[in-house]
Amino acid sequence: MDPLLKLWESMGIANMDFGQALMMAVGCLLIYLAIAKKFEPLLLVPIGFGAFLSNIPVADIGGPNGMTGMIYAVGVETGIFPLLIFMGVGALTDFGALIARPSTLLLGAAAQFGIFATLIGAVLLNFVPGFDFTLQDAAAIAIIGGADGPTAIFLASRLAPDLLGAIAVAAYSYMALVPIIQPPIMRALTTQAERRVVMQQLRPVSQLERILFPLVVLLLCALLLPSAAPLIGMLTFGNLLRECGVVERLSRAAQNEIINIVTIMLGLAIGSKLSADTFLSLQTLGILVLGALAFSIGTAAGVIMGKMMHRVTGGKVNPLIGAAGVSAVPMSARVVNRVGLEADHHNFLLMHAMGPNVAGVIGSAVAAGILLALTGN
Amino acid sequence: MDPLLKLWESMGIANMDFGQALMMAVGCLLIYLAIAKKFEPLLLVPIGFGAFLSNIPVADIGGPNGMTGMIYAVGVETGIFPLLIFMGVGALTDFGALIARPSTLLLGAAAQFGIFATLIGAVLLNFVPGFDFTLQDAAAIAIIGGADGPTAIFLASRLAPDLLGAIAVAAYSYMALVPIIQPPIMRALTTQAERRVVMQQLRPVSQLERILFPLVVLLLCALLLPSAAPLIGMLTFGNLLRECGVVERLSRAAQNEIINIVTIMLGLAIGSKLSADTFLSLQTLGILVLGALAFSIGTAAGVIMGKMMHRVTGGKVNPLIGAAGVSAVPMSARVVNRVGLEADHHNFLLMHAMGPNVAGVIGSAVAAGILLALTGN
Amino acid sequence: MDPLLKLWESMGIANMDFGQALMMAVGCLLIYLAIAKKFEPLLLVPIGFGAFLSNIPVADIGGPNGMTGMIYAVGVETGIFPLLIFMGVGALTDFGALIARPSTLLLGAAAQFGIFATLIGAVLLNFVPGFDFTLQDAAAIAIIGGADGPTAIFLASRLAPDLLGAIAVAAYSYMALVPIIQPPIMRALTTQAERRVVMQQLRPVSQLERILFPLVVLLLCALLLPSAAPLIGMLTFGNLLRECGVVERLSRAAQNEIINIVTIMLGLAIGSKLSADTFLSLQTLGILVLGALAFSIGTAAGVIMGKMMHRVTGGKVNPLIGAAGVSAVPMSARVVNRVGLEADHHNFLLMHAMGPNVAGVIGSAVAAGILLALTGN
Amino acid sequence: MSPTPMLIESLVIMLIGMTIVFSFLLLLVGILRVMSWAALRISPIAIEPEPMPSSALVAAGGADAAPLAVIAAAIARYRADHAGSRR
Amino acid sequence: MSPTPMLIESLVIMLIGMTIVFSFLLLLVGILRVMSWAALRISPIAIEPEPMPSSALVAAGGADAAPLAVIAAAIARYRADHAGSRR
Amino acid sequence: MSPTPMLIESLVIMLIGMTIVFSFLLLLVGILRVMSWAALRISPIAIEPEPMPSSALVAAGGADAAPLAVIAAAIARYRADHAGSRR
Ligand code: NA
Ligand code: NA
Ligand code: NA
Repeated sequence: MDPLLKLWESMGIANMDFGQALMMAVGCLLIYLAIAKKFEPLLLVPIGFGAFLSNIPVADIGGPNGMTGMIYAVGVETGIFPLLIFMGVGALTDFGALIARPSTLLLGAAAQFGIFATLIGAVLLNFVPGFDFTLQDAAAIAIIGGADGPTAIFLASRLAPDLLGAIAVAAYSYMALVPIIQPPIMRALTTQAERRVVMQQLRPVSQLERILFPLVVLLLCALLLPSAAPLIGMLTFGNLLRECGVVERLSRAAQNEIINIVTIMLGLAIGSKLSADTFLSLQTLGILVLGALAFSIGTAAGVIMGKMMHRVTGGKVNPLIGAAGVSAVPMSARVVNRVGLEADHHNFLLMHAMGPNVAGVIGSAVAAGILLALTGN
Repeated sequence: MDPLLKLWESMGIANMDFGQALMMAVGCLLIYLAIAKKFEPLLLVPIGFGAFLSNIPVADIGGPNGMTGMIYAVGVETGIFPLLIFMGVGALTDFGALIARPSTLLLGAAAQFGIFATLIGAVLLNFVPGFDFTLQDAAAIAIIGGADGPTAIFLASRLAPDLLGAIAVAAYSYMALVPIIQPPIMRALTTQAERRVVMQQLRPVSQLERILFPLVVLLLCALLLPSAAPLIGMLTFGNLLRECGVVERLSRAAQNEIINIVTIMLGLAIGSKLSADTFLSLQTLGILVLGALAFSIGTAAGVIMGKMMHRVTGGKVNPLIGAAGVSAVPMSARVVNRVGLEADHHNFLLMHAMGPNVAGVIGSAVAAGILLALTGN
Repeated sequence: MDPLLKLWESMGIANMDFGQALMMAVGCLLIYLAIAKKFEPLLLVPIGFGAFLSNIPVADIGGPNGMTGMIYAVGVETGIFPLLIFMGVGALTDFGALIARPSTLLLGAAAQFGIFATLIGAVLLNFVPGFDFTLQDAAAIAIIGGADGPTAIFLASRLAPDLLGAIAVAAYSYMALVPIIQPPIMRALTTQAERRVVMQQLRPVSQLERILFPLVVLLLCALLLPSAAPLIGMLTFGNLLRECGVVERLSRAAQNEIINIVTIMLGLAIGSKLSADTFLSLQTLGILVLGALAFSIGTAAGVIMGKMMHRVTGGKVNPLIGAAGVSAVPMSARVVNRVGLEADHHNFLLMHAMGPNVAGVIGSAVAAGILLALTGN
Repeated sequence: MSPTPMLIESLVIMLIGMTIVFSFLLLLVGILRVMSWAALRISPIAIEPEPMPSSALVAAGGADAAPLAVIAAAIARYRADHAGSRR
Repeated sequence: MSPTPMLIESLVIMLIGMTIVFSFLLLLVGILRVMSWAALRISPIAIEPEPMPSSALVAAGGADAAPLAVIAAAIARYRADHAGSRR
Repeated sequence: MSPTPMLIESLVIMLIGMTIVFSFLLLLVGILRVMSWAALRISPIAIEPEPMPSSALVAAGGADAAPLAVIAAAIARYRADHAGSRR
């Protein structure tokens, strides 16, 4: 009978291929990790669900006329969504610790070594048969080392849209894994004495400094590295809304309504890039390996820079706070605090780690700008 | 004088045709019903106002360059708005009663008979001179029987955009009229003894069940009926945000910001489809008659299935709760409760009617998927 | 070396022209005025920041593929953003004082003389070498006299998009300067005795009147001046949401989420029109001069009409409240109150000035409609 | 367009414009009076009978942050203060 | 399409449609039973063990403003009232 | 591109990249110092003079829901606790 056949042909089980089934399982896995293991649930629940939805056969929800596909085109292809999230990050972030001790910016700089080392790593993988990353691909993969979701999504959507799904998943997964990845590296590179260093209290920061800070950062970025201007611009815009004290309404909108709405949409949209043919490949495996490498190298570089600052300052800096330079705000600052407490039960490093932590956000936005300027077309 | 003439020619009274005036009156009537009679005001105030605005002569606000016309193109033609509302519905709905007693799904299934009977009705109307519904039109009209606003709008925007205005108005109006339409049917089909049946308390539901529920529903939908996947997908996504317990921010955004903003926009956009040439026609009269039919048949089918479950379970099920299967959440559950209290002043059926009520939402989304698969192109 | 050169060529300092540097400074100035001088910070912080961002060399954030440029295309070119803000204004405005004393509408009418006088002024400027405003330009500039941000942006985006940046900046700046511009004019035109007039208490207003008000205003607009219908329509829609009492959720969304989100986006988008070649010109100087003129003439016309009503009513009307007719809600009503208190320390005019103040909003939307009908194409 | 005819056109626009603005708002005054008269016949006792005197409201001032919200807030506060006996 | 074949087609759709709706939801009944059985084995003590009796909830009624929110609110209130001893 | 020249290019990018990152942030260190010095000259008494010691904040922990909000909340709470005497 005609309609019965029509119906059967429209059924999922009649059309599902193995890849789709596997990707639906991947979506469920991400949801499981998000809920049960608290892996960055704000992003991974929508991404996982988006992956599930977008891989439902026949429905083509991730396609150009499907819902997640259209959201992708409007919000991710244009770069608007990650930028709006970055505005929210700026509005939620207190840069006080960084203003009080600007030298921690160097820790945020050092940790970006993870990014560039991964770039080399991705290019080296091309010597392995089966891998064929372009330089753009490699740069997009490298940014995972920035440990900063919106930056990674922004750069990947510009340089390697096909890899966006895998890169976003890797970035958020490793950010969730920071408490597991970082401590052994931190312990291996520091002595017990170094980990016990008690740091000086941070000085108070005036409101004027807080207001000038975003403008100064943006000005420097505009002069030196305009390719990072969208990212740094929205970050500092959000922060200015927060600190200027006269637009409370807008600051709240950036911190809540906008970031929440956009997070839902962004997650679903990223899910639409988690299709079997791009995700279930050797490439993804490579990306996951490189991502772990990136976080590890970034952590190590940060800690080593911390040790150098420890020496140069005559022992005033606890090298552990260098690990917070990878950003992964505020997870890595909490990890620093925890590892610090292991060494001395009265040594709270959280506020001190906040400086390098937010410095890492700026650092990886700068690195993203460099990669965009040097590999983009 | 030239500018005076230009001005006169730009005036509303110089350009208004009778149809526009009548449609502005229709808009006012909808606003009146919404405010004075509490007819689903959240939708009918914006729809009524949108109809008024879109029928203002010269301004062409509902046209392709007008505000409501553009909102329609972006949000309704793409299907995004009803889907986002459905996400909000999912985030606002507690499926606990359904999980505790899955058998009430059958009541939600039976009530969908209203949809398919109305499909026949719409086709039969074609034998009356003056009516000329296509099969797509008939399917879009039939979905009114689903008693579910976003589903009706989604399906109508896909199958019969020209009828969208009338269908949306009929759907929300009859949902508001549920307290008037349903009770006589419920009383006619049940005995006093049946209406007095006290049901067993519902068992508690664990959080794990609540989390698995949306995933299970979506998986089944993906396997069997992918054409319903956008609707079921967003409903279950919203519900997962609500129940998973780790994304409170996103759940609140879905329940408040997103659904409120989208409701305003959706209402205005639907208003743009309430133009004289499509709304002031015999078709609309037919749609209104068929809509009443759909609700009545759906209610009757639900109650009859309730009676069957009453017998099969040996009197454990109060047949009245079958009427809640049409959805019209939560209006029809309240009607069930009220009619139940008439028969026995101590018999509160609200929680028991919640199961079939939310089952009806799933049921009509499934029915919409079937209609889409069988009549869509 | 190739990449170094590529990097240098991508640097801001290597590409910045003088105009961009100046416009970045203008952006900073606007931010300074907004924060330090409380110049309408809700708009001027985003506008200033948007100007800074959009003038960063190389990044081209204000261009067709840049973020602020895309937001402009979606939200301002279509007129949607100013209309949504106007909806929020409607939802935030209590028209009770106007309903209680409708005659104050005449004060709101008189103050629109500022608009039309400025139109003449702008055309006269064409006799000065270096100015070459079209009639559309002149109309867009004239609307600054309406002292109403969204109306000015809406009209300018329709008639003279190139001047939009300068017009928006002038409109908001002068609205912020109302406490400086208005008092001398008010004192010069009134006697001490007039300023001391104590006005009669306003009668209470019923909810029914509040609900009918927006519909009556829109109906009149639809019949007479459809070109003002988008503006008046959204204003009255917002007000109906506020007053109808059955859509609390939507009213809150219009007053908070929507207006806040759109304000951020609108500000950034306007910033994209603050480019050196259009803003750093003699025209802008002309616009600033004309804007001051517009506010002054509007104030004077309002006060003079106040004096006439003072006489006609036998001294019941305090002429000062005429100054509130320019709108600039609620700044000018506060200024009236302050100048009134100078004359008599017990004479609070705030509530009485509210009537002309909100009348001015309607008045300038009407004037905008007229300009659109007579000069638009 | 050359300045002089444009000047004439703008003068005409001013004349027509102010006429329309005044006509429109005068008409609105009349319609609002009729509306209020009718509304008070339909529902004679005002649902929200707060008198709005020239009163303490002013202290609310402070020319800042959310201009429009200020009115709303001030009036809401005022109503709240004075409504206790009625609601 | 002429009415008569369309009528036949719509009858077929009704038949298939109701069959699928029932099959789908019947299947779901089964799967939900299995799911609940499995879920209660994995985490035997319910995390939110509120019983949902036929109770006082109804007073909440009042057919208005935010239909869907009402359920949510009612249940939330109910949980809040009854949860004191447990959470 | 074949792997080897790409490797060279990526090494160059690494070199340049780390140089720029360091230069950029080092420059920022200097500028921030100047900015703070100037800011404190203009408004010498800090408006929000909370010292930020290594303190009790940590209990706030619990690696969950809204990562970024946590910092904000923690700091806000901290300020609230310690600001009583000043504001
Ligand atoms: Na980083
Ligand atoms: Na239904
Ligand atoms: Na005005």
